Amino acid sequence: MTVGIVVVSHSSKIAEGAVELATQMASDVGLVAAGGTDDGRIGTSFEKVLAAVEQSLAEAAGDGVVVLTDLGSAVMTAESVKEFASEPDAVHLADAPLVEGLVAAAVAAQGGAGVEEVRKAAEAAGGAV
Amino acid sequence: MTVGIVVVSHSSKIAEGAVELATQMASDVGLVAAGGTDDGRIGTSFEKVLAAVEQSLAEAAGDGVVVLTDLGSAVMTAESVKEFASEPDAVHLADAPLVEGLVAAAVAAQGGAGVEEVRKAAEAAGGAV
Amino acid sequence: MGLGVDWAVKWLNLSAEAMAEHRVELIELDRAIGDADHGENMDRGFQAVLQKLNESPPETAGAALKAAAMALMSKVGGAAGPLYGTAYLRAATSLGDAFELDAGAVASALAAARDGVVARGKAELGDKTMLDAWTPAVEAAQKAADNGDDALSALQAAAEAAETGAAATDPLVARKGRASYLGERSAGHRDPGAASTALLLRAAATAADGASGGTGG
Amino acid sequence: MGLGVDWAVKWLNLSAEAMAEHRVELIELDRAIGDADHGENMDRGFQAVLQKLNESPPETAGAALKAAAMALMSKVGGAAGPLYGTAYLRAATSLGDAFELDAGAVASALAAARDGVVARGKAELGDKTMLDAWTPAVEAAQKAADNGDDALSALQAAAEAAETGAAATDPLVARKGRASYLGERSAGHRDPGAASTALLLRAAATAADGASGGTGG
Ligand SMILES: Nc1ncnc2c1ncn2[C@@H]1O[C@H](COP(=O)(O)OP(=O)(O)O)[C@@H](O)[C@H]1O
Ligand SMILES: Nc1ncnc2c1ncn2[C@@H]1O[C@H](COP(=O)(O)OP(=O)(O)O)[C@@H](O)[C@H]1O
Ligand SMILES: [Mg+2]
Ligand SMILES: [Mg+2]
Ligand SMILES: [Mg+2]
Ligand SMILES: [Mg+2]
Repeated sequence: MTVGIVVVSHSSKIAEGAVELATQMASDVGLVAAGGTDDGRIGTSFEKVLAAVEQSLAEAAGDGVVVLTDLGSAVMTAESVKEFASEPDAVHLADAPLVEGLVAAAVAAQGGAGVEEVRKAAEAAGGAV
Repeated sequence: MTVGIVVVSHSSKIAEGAVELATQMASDVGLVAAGGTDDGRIGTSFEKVLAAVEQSLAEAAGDGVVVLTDLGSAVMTAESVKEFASEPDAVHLADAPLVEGLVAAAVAAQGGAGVEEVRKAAEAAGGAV
Repeated sequence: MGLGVDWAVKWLNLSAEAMAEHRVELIELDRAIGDADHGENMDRGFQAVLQKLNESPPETAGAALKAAAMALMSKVGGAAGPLYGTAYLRAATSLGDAFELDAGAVASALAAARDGVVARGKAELGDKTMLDAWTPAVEAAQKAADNGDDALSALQAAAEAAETGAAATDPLVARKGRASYLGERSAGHRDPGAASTALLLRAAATAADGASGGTGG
Repeated sequence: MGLGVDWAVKWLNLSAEAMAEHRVELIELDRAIGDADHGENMDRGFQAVLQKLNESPPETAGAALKAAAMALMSKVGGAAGPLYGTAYLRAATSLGDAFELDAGAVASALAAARDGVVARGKAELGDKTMLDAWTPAVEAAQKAADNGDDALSALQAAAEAAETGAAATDPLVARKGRASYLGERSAGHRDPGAASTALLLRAAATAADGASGGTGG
């Protein structure tokens, strides 16, 4: 089992591309993209994010989920979803740059790190390595 | 005229999505996506990035270009391109998170900021606002 | 005579009308200091509210606001989604199962909504956000309730205060939300979220004007 | 008898063969501590080198390396692209228009390549990168040249040193490149770029073994 990671972006392309990029370095980690609105616009979707978080919680089977976000409204959506999630305490929001943080978090999760460690790996990601 | 911005990502989806996202807040700024390899794999392409930088230099008409990158190999590709560009001194690499930095940079450019100011706006972008 | 579910449903219907009518105006406000989608976001959100209310008609004002909260949370797609979603949810919780709302209940519900906006967005007064419309509205409603005015008066006072509060965002520099990216350049523009809050609270007052009161138990 | 353009072209052809042959091996090394594409990247890059050499056959070793540099820069798609691109470009500049290269010229070209890797990647010795293969190779070639050995011997010494240097990356913790994301977990694996550098320098030595020398002026 590994920690699950959910990628919340205003853009479905960004979320999907980031998951593809991180998967290269962390092929065993469950990475779920939740980008754009329900109707394909730029924005965030509470329902998409909730579904992604629930999928990730189920896959992580108790190991917890780290959520990465891009802009402020994605953070607010993710925080709302956390409150509605089946296991709110297992959902950890990372205050990290989306793409760079995701790669760092995914590599940490691939290495078997716990949920707090994965979140910290994301938050420590700064400029490009 | 405004400063031009080039988005270098390992993923064409990330680069395109980031440009779409930033365009919403900076519709008059020339934002050029340069993501993925020539043959559509995950990676960076010297030729794509060089073409994007030259297009951006031409559109910026002397105002300069800021280049945002995701991971380290994108930085190296961008630095190589800078050396080969027609106006190397007009090409400014930002050490910034790709998505978050792009939005900040694009908004600064939309407001008429100069190239150094745009780069600094990108580099100052941290967590989601 | 207090306000009931009919008022709440009428409020939400008038809100949807207001969002459709002011869609372009809110988009233009958001274009100046944001991403030009607030009118679109709010219009879509309230269309979803209407659909939800039609699908399962609520029995109480609280139930109506809860249904609205969930629809807004899901369908707005921007910061306003979680913000109004949380606000309406908190207001619904504040109203509970009450069938008739007096001025005090209305003022408490508005205060709960405002607290929801703060909890979700962590903005402070003067940050040039919707909070700058909610806060004076809550104060005005509370004052009316304290004066012994009726629910209609409380909502009218709230609407007027929200309109004044929204207008007062014009000179402010944004410190939260997308507009904060613009720094000083955000001054000289009205905050779109404050403008939509004023419209929504005006709709609440209009719905109360001549409202038939509670449905009884 | 020194080395000339025939050697350089043969080197690049043998390099392409080696990258094709060791493609999966380099991918597996990169899978352990990177993104599993180094073999693919290098194979594609050297296929592009061959195509470029076929399209316009070079007249000097320097021209051959310059063409290779541009192809690698363009087609590798990973960190190795700008790194080897810059390395080969600097080596080409070091060789200049020379038609015959002695051990000293070879050692200088390798040093220039190594400096290119440093300029582009800012790694230090021991960071578990290709630099850990280039640096001992440069030192060995320089020593051979200082001893008065011929170019073949210098390249053989360089190849052997690069192989030893690549193997010596196994226990290191990566401090540059993608593998640095893994921290301590990067130890116990060979750096893919150091491995490819060793293969490329072995190809250089093999190409020199029995090489026909310069084309004359
Ligand atoms: N942190 C916050 N706290 C309170 N209100 C906020 C905050 N962030 C944004 N807002 C409000 O949201 C409005 C923008 O809503 P909208 O355009 O739907 O969202 P987005 O910025 O995601 O496109 C702003 O005008 C502001 O009133
Ligand atoms: N900053 C650097 N300096 C020197 N060599 C580096 C640096 N970054 C990466 N490398 C080398 O590049 C190799 C990886 O190449 P490759 O897989 O093609 O690139 P990527 O990491 O972009 O997928 C590493 O094994 C390492 O030898
Ligand atoms: Mg908006
Ligand atoms: Mg928006
Ligand atoms: Mg690789
Ligand atoms: Mg790669």
